[in-house]
Formats: sequence, C-alpha cells, structure tokens
Amino acid sequence: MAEHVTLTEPYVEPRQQRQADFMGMYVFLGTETMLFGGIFALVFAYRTLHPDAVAEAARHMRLWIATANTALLLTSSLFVALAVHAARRGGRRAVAGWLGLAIAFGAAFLALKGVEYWKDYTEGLMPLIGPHASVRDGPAALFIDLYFVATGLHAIHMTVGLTLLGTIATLVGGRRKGVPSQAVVVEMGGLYWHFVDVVWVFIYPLFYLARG
Amino acid sequence: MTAEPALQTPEEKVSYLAAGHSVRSWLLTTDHKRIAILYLISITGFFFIAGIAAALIRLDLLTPQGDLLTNEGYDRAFTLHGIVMVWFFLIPSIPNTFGNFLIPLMIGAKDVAFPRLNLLSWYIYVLGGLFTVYVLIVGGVDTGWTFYTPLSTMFANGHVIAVAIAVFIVGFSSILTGLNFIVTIHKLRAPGMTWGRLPLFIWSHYATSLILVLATPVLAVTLVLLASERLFHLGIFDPALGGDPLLFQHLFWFYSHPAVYIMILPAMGVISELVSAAAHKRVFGYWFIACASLAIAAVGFLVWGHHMFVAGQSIYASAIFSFLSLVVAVPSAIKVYNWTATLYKGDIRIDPPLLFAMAFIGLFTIGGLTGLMLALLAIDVHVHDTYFVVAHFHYIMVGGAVSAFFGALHFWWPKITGRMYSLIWGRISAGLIFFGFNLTFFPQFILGYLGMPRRYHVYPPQFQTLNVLSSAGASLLAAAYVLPFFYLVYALRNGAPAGPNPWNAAGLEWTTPSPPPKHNFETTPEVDRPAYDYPLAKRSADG
Amino acid sequence: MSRETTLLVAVWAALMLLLAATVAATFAPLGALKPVLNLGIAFAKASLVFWVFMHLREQPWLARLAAVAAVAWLLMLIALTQADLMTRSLF
Amino acid sequence: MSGLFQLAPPEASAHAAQVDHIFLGFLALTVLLTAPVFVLLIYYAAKYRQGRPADRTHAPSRGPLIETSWAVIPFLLAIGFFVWGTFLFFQGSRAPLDALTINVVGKQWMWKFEHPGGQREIDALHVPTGRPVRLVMTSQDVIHSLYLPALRLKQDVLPGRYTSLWFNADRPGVYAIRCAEFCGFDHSVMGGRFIVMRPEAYARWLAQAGTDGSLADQGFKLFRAHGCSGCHSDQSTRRAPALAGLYGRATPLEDGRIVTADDQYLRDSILYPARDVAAGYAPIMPTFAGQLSEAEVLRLVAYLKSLGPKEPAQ
Repeated sequence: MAEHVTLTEPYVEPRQQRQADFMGMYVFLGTETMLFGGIFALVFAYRTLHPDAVAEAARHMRLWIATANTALLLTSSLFVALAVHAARRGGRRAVAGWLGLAIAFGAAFLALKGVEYWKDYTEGLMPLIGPHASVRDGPAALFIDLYFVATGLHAIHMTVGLTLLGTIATLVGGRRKGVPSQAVVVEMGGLYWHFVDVVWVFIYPLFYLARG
Repeated sequence: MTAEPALQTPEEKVSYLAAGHSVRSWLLTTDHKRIAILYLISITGFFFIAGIAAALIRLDLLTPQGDLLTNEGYDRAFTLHGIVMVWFFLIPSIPNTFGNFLIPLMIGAKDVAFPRLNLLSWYIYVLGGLFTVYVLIVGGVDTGWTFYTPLSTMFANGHVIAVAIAVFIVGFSSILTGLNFIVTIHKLRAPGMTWGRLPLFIWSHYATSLILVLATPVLAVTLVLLASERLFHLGIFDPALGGDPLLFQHLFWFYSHPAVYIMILPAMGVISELVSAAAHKRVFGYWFIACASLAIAAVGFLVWGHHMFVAGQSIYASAIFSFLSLVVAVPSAIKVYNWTATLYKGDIRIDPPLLFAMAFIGLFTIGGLTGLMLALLAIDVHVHDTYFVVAHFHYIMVGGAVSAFFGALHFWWPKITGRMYSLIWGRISAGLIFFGFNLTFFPQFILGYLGMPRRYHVYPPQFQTLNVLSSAGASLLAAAYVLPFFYLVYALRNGAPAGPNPWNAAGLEWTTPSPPPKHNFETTPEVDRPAYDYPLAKRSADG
Repeated sequence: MSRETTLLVAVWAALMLLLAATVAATFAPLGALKPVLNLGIAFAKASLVFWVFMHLREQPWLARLAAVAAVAWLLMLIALTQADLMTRSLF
Repeated sequence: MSGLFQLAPPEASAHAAQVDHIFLGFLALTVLLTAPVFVLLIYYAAKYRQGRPADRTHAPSRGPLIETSWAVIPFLLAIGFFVWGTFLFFQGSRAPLDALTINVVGKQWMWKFEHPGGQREIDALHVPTGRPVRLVMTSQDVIHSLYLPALRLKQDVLPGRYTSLWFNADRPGVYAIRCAEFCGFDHSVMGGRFIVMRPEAYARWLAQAGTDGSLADQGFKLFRAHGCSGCHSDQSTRRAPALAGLYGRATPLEDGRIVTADDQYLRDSILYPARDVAAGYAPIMPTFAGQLSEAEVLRLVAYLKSLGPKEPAQ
C-alpha cells in the first residue's frame, strides 16, 4: 500500500512520511490528553476535598442519557474503524458510507447532549442563567461547573470531529482524495474521532458515575 | 564534516534569502529558515516592548515613594513585563528562531516534518501578539503574570480576559512548534545520523519539545477555567463555595515551572555547541549531557510545588517537592562541570560566542545554586516572594537564557546572513552585558534577604541605596542590549562575506554555504561519524 | 466478513460489555471500590480503542510510547496534587 | 543607616538565627562548588588559547567516573541541608500547646489582629517575649501573605481557610510587618509594626487597650444574637449537637468519616453546615455564609473553644 502514497516535501520515502503523519497525530492527541487532564485533576481534587457534595451533585446528572451517549459514541467509533479499513483497501464508496453512519451517530450524541443541557437548565443547575437549584449553594456547585466545562469542551471537540469526518467523506466520495493512495487522510480523521471517544469514556465515570 | 571551507561558485543554488524578494514570498513561505527569520524579527519587537516596561519599573524604583508611576501604573508595568517576556520572548526565543533554523540543517533534512504547520505556528504567535498589543493600548492588566485567583477572577480591574486569550493563543504556537520538532527529530534524520551522533543542541531541543507539548495544554485549560470563572461566574476555584484557590496554583505551576526549563534547556543546547566549537574539541561527556537534558525535562515536571511552600500547601507535600527540587539540580550540575572540562586541553578561540557562553555558565551557576537555597524549606519561608526570588530567576532567565540567545546570535549570524560582524564590538557587548547584568541583579539578592517583597511600588527608605545601584545597572544593561542591534545590522550590508565555516566548527550546518540554499543540501548528506569530530589531537601534533 | 472486520466488531462488542459492567458496578454496593472499578473499566475501554481502533498495534514502539506518554505525565499531576490535598490537615 | 552595609534584617527569635545559620552554611557550600568552575573557566581559556603553546595531547572526551562523582557528591552535600531545612520548617509548623492564640484577618489593604482578651488592633501587632504565640489567619478577599522578616517567617493568608504560624520572639523591639503576596492596588503599603514587648509591658498594653469583653464573650453575644442557642443548648429539644467540650475532640460524621473538631472544622460548620454533618443529626442547620464577617466567625470559634476542654490533639 505504501507504494501508492503521494510524497510531499520534505520526505524522501513513503514509509517515512506515513510514520511521521501518525507520530504527529499521536503527539497532538497527547496534548489533548493534557488539556482534558487539567480538568480531570480538579475533579479528583474536589472528590477528595468534598466527597459528599460531589456525590450529591453527581446524583443530579442524567446517568441514562450519558449511558446511551456512551453507547452511541463507541458504535460510531466502530464505523470509523470500518471506514479506515475500507480506505486502506480502496473502497471509496464504503468509506463515505461508513463515515456517514458515524456522523449520524455523532450527531445523535450531540442532540442527546442538547436535551440533557436543556434539562439541566430547567432544573436550575446552570450558572448565571435559568432558575437556581439549591444544590448550587455549596461545594456541589464546583463539581457541577466542572461538569459543564468538561462536557462543553468535549462537545466543541465533537463538533470539530464531525466537521472533519464530513469533509473527509465528501473529499473521498467525490474522488478529490483518492484511496488507498491518500488513505492517510481517513486514518488521521479516524484517530481524532477515536480520541474524542476516549475522552468521553473518562468523562462518563468521572462525572456521571461519581454518585458515591 | 570537513573543516575546510567549500568553494562558493556562481553555479551554487541561490540562498534562501535570495530565493524571492516579494512580501508574499516571506509571508507565505514554508521554508524553516525564513520562518526562523520571521520569528527573530517578531520576538525582537516584543523583547523591546517588555524591556521598556522593565526600564519604567527600574526608573520608578529609584525613589522609595515611586514618583514616576502611580500604584496602578506600576502594577500594570510589571505585569506586562512578565507576560510579554515569558510568553512572547523567552519561551519562543531560542527554539522558534535558532531551533527552527538549525534543527533541519543539523540533522541533514530539507525542512521540518510539517512545514505548513510551522508557518501556522508563526501566524498563531502573531495573533496572540496582536491581542497583547491590544491589551497594552487599552491600558493593561494588573494581576501579575501569575494570575493568582481570586485576585484575577473577582478583584482585578484590568483586561484579564483579553490577556488570558493572548496567552492561550500563543500556547498553541508553542505546541505546534514542539510537535514539529519531535516528529522532525524522530523521522527526518539523514542516513547515518543515529541518536548517538546528534548534536547536543538537538537533544536539548528534543527535551524542550517534550515539555512544550505536555505542559502547555495544562496552561491552556487553566486559562480557560480562569476566564470562565471571571466571565460566567462559574465556581471553579471560588473560596466562597468551598473551592480551593491553591488548585489554581497547582495547575498554573505544573506548566510554569517546566516552562522555566523550556527557556533554559535550549540555552544549554546552545552552550554545548558554543563551547565545543570555541575549544575545537569534542564536548566532554556527550552522553551525560544528552541524558541530563532528558532528565531535566522529566524531573522538571515533579517540582512545581516549591512555588507553594508558604501558600498553605501540606507541609508533607512541601517536603517531597523540596527533595525533588534538589534532585533536578543534579543534571544541571553535570552540564556546568562538563562544559568546564571541555575547555581543558582545547584549542580555544576567544571570540564573542565563547564570551557569551562563559557569561552564561557563570550566571547560570549562581542562579541555579540560589535556586537550591530556595528549595530548602526554612530558607524559602523567609525569602519567598522577595527580591531574592526576583534576582534568582533573572540570573537563570536573563543571565542564562538571554545570554545564550545572544551567544547563539553571534555564533550563527554568519550562517544566517552570510556576513561577518565586528568581533571587537561583539566582545565589548559581551563584557558590558555581563557587567551590567550583575550590577542590576546582584543587589537584589541582598534586598531580598533584607526582606523587601517583590511587586512593591513603594518601599521603606532603608532599601533605597541598593535599589539605586540596581537601577544604574539596568540602564547600563539596556544600552548593552541595544548595542548588538547596531553592529549586527551594519554587518548585513558592510560585513565581510563569512564563508561556509568561519569558526572552523564541526556540524552539518557548517558544510552548507552561508546563507544556506533553499533546500539546505544539494544531496542528502550521509553521516559516518559522531558529532564534534574535531581533529584536535592530530592538528596539535602537526603544529 | 474479513478477519480484520471480525476483529473490529469483536472490539466493539467488548466495549459494549464493559459499558454494561460499569453501569452495573455503579448500582452494586461496592463502597470505596466503586470508583476504582469504574476507572479501571474506563482504562480498559481506552486501551482497546488505542490498541485496535487507533492502530497502536501496527506502530513501532517509539510511536506507541509517544501516544501514551501524556498519560504518565497526567498521573504525576494528579498524584502530586493529591499528595497535597490528602495530607493537609495531618498536623 | 544605609541598607548597603546591612546584609540581614534583625533577628528577633532563635528561629531567625537558625535560618541565618543554614543560609550562611549553604552560601559556603555554594562558594565551594562554584569557585573551581569560575577559576578553571578563566584559567583554561587563557592557558589553551589558540596559538599558545600548551600540551594538548590526550585530551579526554569522557570520564564516567569523574562525571558521576561531580554529580553525586554535591547532591549528597545538598541532602544534608535538605534534612536541616526541613527539620527547621517542620519545627516551625507545629505550635506548642500552650501558645497564645491571636487571630488575624487580612483584607485589601490592612491587617486586623484580635487578642484573646478581645483587644483589637489594625496594622500593628503587640506580642510578649518568651512565650509562644500562634497566629490563626484568614482573608476576607484575596490571598495575602503575612511576612515578619525579623522572625524569618511568612505564611499566605487565604480566603475560605485558616492558616497558621507560630513563633517565640525573644528580643523586644519594633519590627516590620509586610504583605508578601501581590494583592492589588495598595499591596506595597499593606504592612505595619510588629512590636515585641517584655511580658509586663505587654500586660500593661493589654490593660490599656480598650475591649468590649474577651473574644469568647463577644462570640457568646453573637451566638445568642444569631439564634444559635435556640438549637445548640441543653434546654432545646435536642435537634442539634451540644457544643460543650467539642473543640479538639474527634467527631464522627454522618457519612462515617471522623474529623478533629479544629478551628477549620468549626468555621466550615458555621458557614457550610451541610458539608460535614455530625453523626446522628439531620442536615437542617441554615448556612451563615454571607451573614457573618470573618472576624465574627473567629469570635464565634473563640467562644466554642472556650467551651472545649483542651487544644486539639497534635
């Protein structure tokens, strides 16, 4: 497969270029790990400082929506993996199809997340806007606000990921990126998508399952 | 790696400087050398902005009442000085200019791994810079560069959000550069350029990139949390809700202490090159220095708590951090002693680069050992947040990193521009910088031990003598920093052509013409010997 | 289905089983063990995704290291922060 | 007198002298470790200068043994200082049981001190010689840092938390109090006088300083005024735990944890009652956050301490 790859500056051979692309993406995802890691460190800190308040706050979170969302994301990851597999074998239309399914599942995730935020809003969990729930009076508010920051940041990453997958599906489907010669584009988009899933895999137990 | 200068012929490929003169050919370039020049120009601009703020501070401190500035003006001046110097000068200074220029040349590559990302990194830097200039114009910010909560989230008046955005943005420039360097060093080494043959400059930049990539995102998320607490009144660190402002300090120093190593590790890489090139001798203990760079990068992540000994941190955690801070000094000590040993039995040319390197070694050693004093708990409780700390970190960052930056500038200037500058003026400015620096900052050690806290606009009259000495040194230092600007720019037109290897130094970058052609090497070089392969023993036997 | 496809689907099935397990653990009376178990399952899920979906099994070991190095640094951040919080009132 | 010829602030306690000793000791080590570097740098540069005849044969390019030794030996020397410095620091962190407790509240931009007898002062702190004094400190707004250079002591003062430091001053005199953590506009003038007096003089000063009754008495007034006695007294229908003898006791909580009822616990229980509910009681107490100033909370804590039998177990 490597023989088909289009070479660009400053590389001298295809294998080198492919490894560089993968390594660059892994290092970038490492930085993303640290980005979310800062928030996770705070979550652990407040679990230590205010165990009861955190459990109380976690009981206000919508466990079942989050569980459904986890299932949606993990399944979309499977579709992306299948798309990458197809791209490596040159199945142009299969790539677009699998990516389309993954995008549908990702969009469903965001829609459910929106429902969840709406419920949070009506129940008074949000800072600054909407009614004010009494649970926001004490240290539980710290945990709830971290939840909004973490899931909000994750939703931004989801939106970026959806845009990315959509672009790749269009490019590959419309023959503007050939597979398997430029399968690396699908592979890179896939890596990013899987990583966004992995972040959610940790957000899920840290916030929703922390009910003590 | 020959020491003989190669002949320059008209058929030689055009240099990167001559490969297009339009503005577009610069602003849309993906050539790592041109991007390095873009960085060099922009960081010089920010160096002068932050330098002017420093000058205002020192002038104001001539009198105990602080007659020049108001309280608020003073707070804004030192905050601006810190933010611009740290994020817009020191952190990008050596990596983004000399690292960008030299890493592909030193490992025998045509460019960095992701050239367009490299250009993007510069544009992000400029965007962050524009935010900073905006904050400057609208009046600045008064939190100090450390943004401690709850002062920054609830009590400060300045444009905290705008400056947080500026620093957040410039962080991504750091991340992209670090990512690019890591992949470049892993994947683009010329055939035969094994890890054991890499110049130490490369090792130190590799270690630096690890920190850039792993620490900067934590700063980014911390600033996001800070901004959202200020903007949306989220309770993240809010003590009124039971939040802990110390958590902000933990996250902040998890980035900002390793950031010190972002500044000093590239400087150490530069010094290894300068010392061995001046002595015309292989650097002493290659592997110890290379591993020391990695050790500093790794252990440097475990010592941040020494900024929090009196902050209300657990005393047991403080003891752990104190111990780890002593551990991180070990690799630094190795480097200093090894550089000294490199000079032993060398064939030494006392040119400006060596003078800057010697200034670095001396000032860095003093800065490092006073850092160990600060790592000792009982001493730190007294001198924490005093001028002792100010003096200590200026010895590292200005005496160390900035001296190395000037050393690198004087060493590689002929390679970058193809012209030689006046060596006499170079020696004079190295001497002036060393003297002016010590006059500025040594009195501050005494001020600190006497109990003058930092960030004081008004101070007790008994501290005036030392402050006046320090301010006098600062004006000398300012003049000394401006001086190279004149003779280096003068050399651009009037300097003698430098030839490929004016210092008779080893290293792949000296085998290309000066300035190097667009793609660095005619053919990809094959490397068959270690770095610093000087024929010293042979030559001294002949002579 | 090709062998590759079978593997991908098997990984997905395993992920779903782990999800069910972690939900079950949340409602089981496990006490202090619960967060440990939930995080352990999260790590197991992440490892599966990294190893198969994210191609780590095809990579040279240095690239694998690059992909997971951040986790080690993150653990240092969390461990040393906790070292402060947990021992603050011990004197 | 010019600051140029004075290299350290006055020493007002034995601890200050010890800090100066460790500082001078480490300074000597610094000279020992750096002098060879400075001398050899210049000596080698001169001796092996290009063009000068010198023996350059057999120049070494590595020496693992010597490199290891100059890495390890300075480190071991520094470890000695680590032990010394940590010992001094720990010693300074644990106040003796009989210490005189003075409350400190920092706010932008002044220091407020309250003595156990209820005497209050602003930007000045009077203490007796020869007796351990413990400062329990909190902030009303941002982070400050109480810095007493003559004692070589400093401790950040945080909103929402109590921090403390203690000392035993032994040299009467007037010294400086400063704020060491940047706290905004007037940070550099947030300070005052630290007055160390002989015990007789201190007693005279206490007597002449006006007071509305001891801190505990003032706390008792607040205790009644805010209706605390309605629930927390033996006459009430026992909906709330009794407070006599509470201070310093290990207290079981509703969720199974056991905490020591120290200053911080009492403060948090007043301001955030739902956080650590005592075992056997419903979380029905209302919060007093926003109704009481930090100084008032400190007075209430002083009252509760006066009901307790002893200082908290160390």
